[in-house]
Amino acid sequence: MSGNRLKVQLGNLELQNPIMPASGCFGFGREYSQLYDLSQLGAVIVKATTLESRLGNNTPRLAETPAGMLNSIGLQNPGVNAVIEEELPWLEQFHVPIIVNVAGTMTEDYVEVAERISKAKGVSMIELNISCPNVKCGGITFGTDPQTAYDLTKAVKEASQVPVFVKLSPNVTDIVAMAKAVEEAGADGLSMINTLIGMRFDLKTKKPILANQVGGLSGPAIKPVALRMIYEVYKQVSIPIIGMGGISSAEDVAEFFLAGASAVAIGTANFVDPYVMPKIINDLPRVLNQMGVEKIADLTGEGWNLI
Amino acid sequence: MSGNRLKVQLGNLELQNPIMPASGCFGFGREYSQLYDLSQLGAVIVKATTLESRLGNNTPRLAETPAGMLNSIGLQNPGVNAVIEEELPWLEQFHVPIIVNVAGTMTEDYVEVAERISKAKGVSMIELNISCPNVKCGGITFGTDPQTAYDLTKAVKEASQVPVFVKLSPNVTDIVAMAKAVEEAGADGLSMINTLIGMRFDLKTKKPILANQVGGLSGPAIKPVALRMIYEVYKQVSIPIIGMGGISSAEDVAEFFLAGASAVAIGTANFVDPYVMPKIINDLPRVLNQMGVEKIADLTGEGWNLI
Amino acid sequence: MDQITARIITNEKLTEEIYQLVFYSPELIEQKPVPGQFLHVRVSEHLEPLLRRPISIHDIDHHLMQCTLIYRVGGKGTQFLREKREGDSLDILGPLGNGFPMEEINEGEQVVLLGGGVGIPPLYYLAKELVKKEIPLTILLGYNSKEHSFLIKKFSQVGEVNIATMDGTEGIKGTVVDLITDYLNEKLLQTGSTFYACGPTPMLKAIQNEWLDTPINGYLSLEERMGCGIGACYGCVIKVDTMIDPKGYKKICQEGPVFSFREVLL
Amino acid sequence: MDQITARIITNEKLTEEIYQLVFYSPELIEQKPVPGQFLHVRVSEHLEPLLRRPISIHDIDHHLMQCTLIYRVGGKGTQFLREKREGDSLDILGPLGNGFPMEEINEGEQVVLLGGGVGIPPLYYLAKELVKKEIPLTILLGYNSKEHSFLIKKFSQVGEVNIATMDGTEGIKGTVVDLITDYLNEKLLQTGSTFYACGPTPMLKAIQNEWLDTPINGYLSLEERMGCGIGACYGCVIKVDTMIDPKGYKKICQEGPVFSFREVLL
Ligand SMILES: Cc1cc2nc3c(=O)[nH]c(=O)nc-3n(C[C@H](O)[C@H](O)[C@H](O)COP(=O)(O)OP(=O)(O)OC[C@H]3O[C@@H](n4cnc5c(N)ncnc54)[C@H](O)[C@@H]3O)c2cc1C
Ligand SMILES: Cc1cc2nc3c(=O)[nH]c(=O)nc-3n(C[C@H](O)[C@H](O)[C@H](O)COP(=O)(O)OP(=O)(O)OC[C@H]3O[C@@H](n4cnc5c(N)ncnc54)[C@H](O)[C@@H]3O)c2cc1C
Ligand SMILES: Cc1cc2nc3c(=O)[nH]c(=O)nc-3n(C[C@H](O)[C@H](O)[C@H](O)COP(=O)(O)O)c2cc1C
Ligand SMILES: Cc1cc2nc3c(=O)[nH]c(=O)nc-3n(C[C@H](O)[C@H](O)[C@H](O)COP(=O)(O)O)c2cc1C
Ligand code: FES
Ligand code: FES
Repeated sequence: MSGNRLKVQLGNLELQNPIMPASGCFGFGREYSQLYDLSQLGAVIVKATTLESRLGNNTPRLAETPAGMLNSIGLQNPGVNAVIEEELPWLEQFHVPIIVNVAGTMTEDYVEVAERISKAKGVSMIELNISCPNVKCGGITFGTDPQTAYDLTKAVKEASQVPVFVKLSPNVTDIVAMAKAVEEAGADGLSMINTLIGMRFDLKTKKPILANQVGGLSGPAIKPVALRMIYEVYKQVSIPIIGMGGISSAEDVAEFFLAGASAVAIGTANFVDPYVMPKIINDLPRVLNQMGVEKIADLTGEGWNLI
Repeated sequence: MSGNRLKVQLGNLELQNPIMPASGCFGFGREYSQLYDLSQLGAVIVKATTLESRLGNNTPRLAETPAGMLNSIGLQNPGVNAVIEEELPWLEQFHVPIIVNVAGTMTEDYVEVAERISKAKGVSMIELNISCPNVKCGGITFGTDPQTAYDLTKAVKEASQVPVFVKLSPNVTDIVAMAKAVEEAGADGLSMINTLIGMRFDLKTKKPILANQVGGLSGPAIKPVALRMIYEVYKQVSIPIIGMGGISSAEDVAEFFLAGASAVAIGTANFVDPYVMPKIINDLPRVLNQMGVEKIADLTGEGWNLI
Repeated sequence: MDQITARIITNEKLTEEIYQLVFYSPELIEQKPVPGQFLHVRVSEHLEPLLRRPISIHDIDHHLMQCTLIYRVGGKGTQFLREKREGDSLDILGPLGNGFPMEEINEGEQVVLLGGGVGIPPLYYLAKELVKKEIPLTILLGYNSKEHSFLIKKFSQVGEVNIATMDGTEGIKGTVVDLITDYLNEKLLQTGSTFYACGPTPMLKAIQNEWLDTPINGYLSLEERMGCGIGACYGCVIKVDTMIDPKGYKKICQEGPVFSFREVLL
Repeated sequence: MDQITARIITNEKLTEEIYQLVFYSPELIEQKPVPGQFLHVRVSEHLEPLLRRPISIHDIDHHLMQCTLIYRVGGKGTQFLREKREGDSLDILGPLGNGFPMEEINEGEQVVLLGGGVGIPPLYYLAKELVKKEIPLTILLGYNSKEHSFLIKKFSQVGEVNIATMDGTEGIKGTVVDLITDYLNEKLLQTGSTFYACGPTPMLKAIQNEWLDTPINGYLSLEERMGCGIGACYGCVIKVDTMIDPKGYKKICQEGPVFSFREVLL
């Protein structure tokens, strides 16, 4: 009944609804599939995938903050081959678009992962992770310098057989410059935002709570920053944006659309309420009705309509 | 009894305790003085002061966010002369150090305000606001480019007869570069952090809630970002840091000290609990006891003691 | 003005959206709150929702040392307020702001009250005080619909009430402004007559337009999003005629929420 | 595993810090939770505190369809949990993880339980199940002091209890590890004997060191800060011997919280 109202486009990719899990918060889907049918989702973004398997950082890897949390997982994953052989074939059964988050240390391994993954059956899109705050080398500089981001995006675009969305880091002075750089390099879209860098201390030990000292801040706390960055970027680029950062309700989704998102990803909120995504999908028509809007796609960027 | 335990130094300035209001959240002290005796405070940082009086931005100027708030006051203030003639003489009666937050549009007006204010009776320190996100020109670029920040700080230092602390913006890629630049320019200390830039939308009007569209995010939500920036900067500079960003309890104060603060400022929490500052001052000895620490000053930067 | 912990007596539904909360607080009553003043209410002890909510004083029972608030449940904060139960404590900051000026009203003079939606509750305490002075009241109230209406009976006991609803299900169809008749204008033009209005900004603006070019005297109670509630944060300013205040603005929480209707630029 | 809304029966203080919460939930009991499994408990409906809290199952009453949790009030989340009252609903995700392996224990074999602090509660449900199998239990419990002790009586009904306290106010002065005697070691060396330990990591590490070079067989229940609680976020990993698992790590929430004591690198 409401199917049509929730349809959105990410370039050529059509999603039955705009709701998908944010990378790293949903593994490869196996766990949440024990709770509900993943075919309800608009798409699935899987965990960051690197060339070799990675062990990630030491524990503690998580800390709680006011209306948010810190993580320093450090891109732990089984490596691209295991993902292609074991995870993707399993995930395909749900017939929803699969978006693979690709990470690396140097251009070469990013390119190699992108090439292999984009050929894998069932992969609809690559989300190029140039912004993970939890790995020491590589990742982070790609995410904060427009030229480096441009070069990497270009290289990955050339290697990929599927559209490439670039996931931007919010830890920059000029998010618009980053967005424009990767658009110019051929990015098919943007994912915004990754986590802010933060930390907490343990008063008992007098040390940082996270073994890695700093971690990525996610959850409702960062929502206003995400909205602002999407809003600023939306006006300056012509590629679609997957919005994320603290979304935990259908109202939040509407705010992200107003800011300029064409679809959204939900991360931390899954930990709070494991059914949050199907709940939001069911609740969206109510919010659209309240706003007097027929199709959610019509809301994208409407917040710029200032008169 | 506990007086001695809470004493801290900001360069040559001794404070009876490390608690002071954050600029812009306490006016010039008149309002909160109706509730309690301001002489209990470690110091008072007053509202941003500019050369001419300013009307600030249109309303709405405030919005609520998860564990935080947005403001777009826009440096509304009566101008430096009115501050010197009407506000400071009144505030002097409490015999606590007065720190004046100085803002401007061009180097010239910053310098002029600094010169005049630093000669005013009772002013102990200038907090150089290079980071207000709510004014269109001037302020913000000073806060995001190390060279510009260096030049401004140097000019203001030359004009000022009192120590100059530079208030840094968190909306930068490299906070350490900013901190080092202003230290090199002669800054006597740092205030960290000002607000993150954020926004919210009103689903009814489909427009940004704030008339200014974007505003500064403050409150508990930003605490992990503030702690991380102070922690990173502490190791790289040798000037003291006034920490701020979401502090609302004595435990929060201890965390900021562990990160590297030598004193702290409290903003948004005053709106939630108008007595929050005297309450924290009274509560600090309990937290020090629990941590097995005699003097709060001994905690500064202890979070770096990782072994 | 002080921060006070009060004890809730009742917190009950008046309409689908409107709730009435009564609390006991000798500390508040001691401070002699006047009509038009408001309280800055902390709705949760936790960090979410963070900010206090400004709510006007609807009524004071000096004898029982009780204060009544009437509020509309809309967003997150008022949803929290709705959850409070008898016996719970309520953290209030107040009384805040300046009330409706009443000193200049003398016996026999005319007073007109105009209220729209949740602008209606604070007029009741005002009405009661004016009735004590034996001032005859004309009371114009506007609601969305009959179903959304509240307090009509209570106001009928203190003056002559006229109702407007947007859908015409009670009284005339239209807004409070549509209740302004020639007869009423004449009343108001009598020396010493005064109006007091509280409601959404468009309503207040319409009233301002209606009477700005007349010699009529009156006051508006304004709303704005608030941070501190006491004048420290400059969050809630309203532009004012620089002929009246050279600063060009006033703080609604501290210098308002009630202003002369000629003074503010809406 | 599912998200369940349970109804709280009681939530009461056992010691200054320790609370016991009993809730009714046929949905949970239906899923046949086993000793060593835990629940991921939402302590507030709001955004603060945000994350769920992992709490072990202390006991299950299959007949009354009730489950008991015992928790220490420390930080913000457990403070919220303490505020819950009879009749309130409790949002739980569970049962999660794998329980203590018990299949291989046969009648007449020896079992030793070692618990420290809030590691003690989950051992009780385990003890009850073992008693059903008529396994004799030696139970070593460690507390900070007599004042901080809890559950001693309950455990005494299911086995032979030995106590250690840090200050010597009850039992011997020292930790659980100090209760390990030669006699106990001998018992454990008998074929089929097994120990189960739950408590702070330093305690588990000491136990690991104590027995790693012996043929003794046993299990540790680990703690780590958790996000999802179901294996999706990789927040709660523990390094494992690559001889046992070539991945080099396991997820405590999903593959634990109970591990063979030889497998994990603490
Ligand atoms: C002086 C004054 C007196 C008031 N008296 C009453 C009264 O007696 N009864 C009543 O029902 N309402 C009154 N209001 C309006 C009331 O404050 C808002 O309806 C309420 O704050 C909305 O909170 P919420 O949690 O429902 O909405 P949310 O959307 O959760 O609020 C988010 C933020 O916006 C602010 N906000 C949202 N709407 C308004 C508004 N219309 N005015 C001011 N701030 C707003 C909130 O205070 C909060 O900071 C008064 C407002 C003012 C300024
Ligand atoms: C599998 C498992 C079973 C547990 N069973 C019990 C039990 O039966 N009884 C009991 O009292 N405690 C148990 N714990 C520990 C309990 O989860 C923590 O004490 C609790 O989460 C602390 O929350 P807080 O709100 O008091 O502290 P806060 O400091 O507010 O917690 C902040 C964050 O850190 C996490 N955290 C803090 N301390 C711990 C810890 N020791 N272990 C895991 N996460 C932590 C919290 O979950 C939260 O995410 C168990 C932990 C695990 C992993
Ligand atoms: C535990 C955790 C792991 C994450 N891992 C990744 C990752 O591997 N790759 C990535 O691009 N983003 C990762 N993120 C960031 C999220 O995808 C998302 O951008 C961010 O958390 C903001 O959304 P949220 O507030 O809804 O969680 C991770 C976030 C969390 C909380
Ligand atoms: C309403 C408001 C007004 C502010 N005005 C100023 C200002 O004039 N100058 C300035 O340097 N910072 C200003 N700030 C920033 C605060 O001083 C402080 O850096 C920031 O709010 C973080 O602290 P908090 O989270 O404790 O509020 C303002 C903050 C708020 C909320
Ligand atoms: S709310 Fe702070 S000045 Fe009015
Ligand atoms: S808590 Fe998420 S994997 Fe264990």
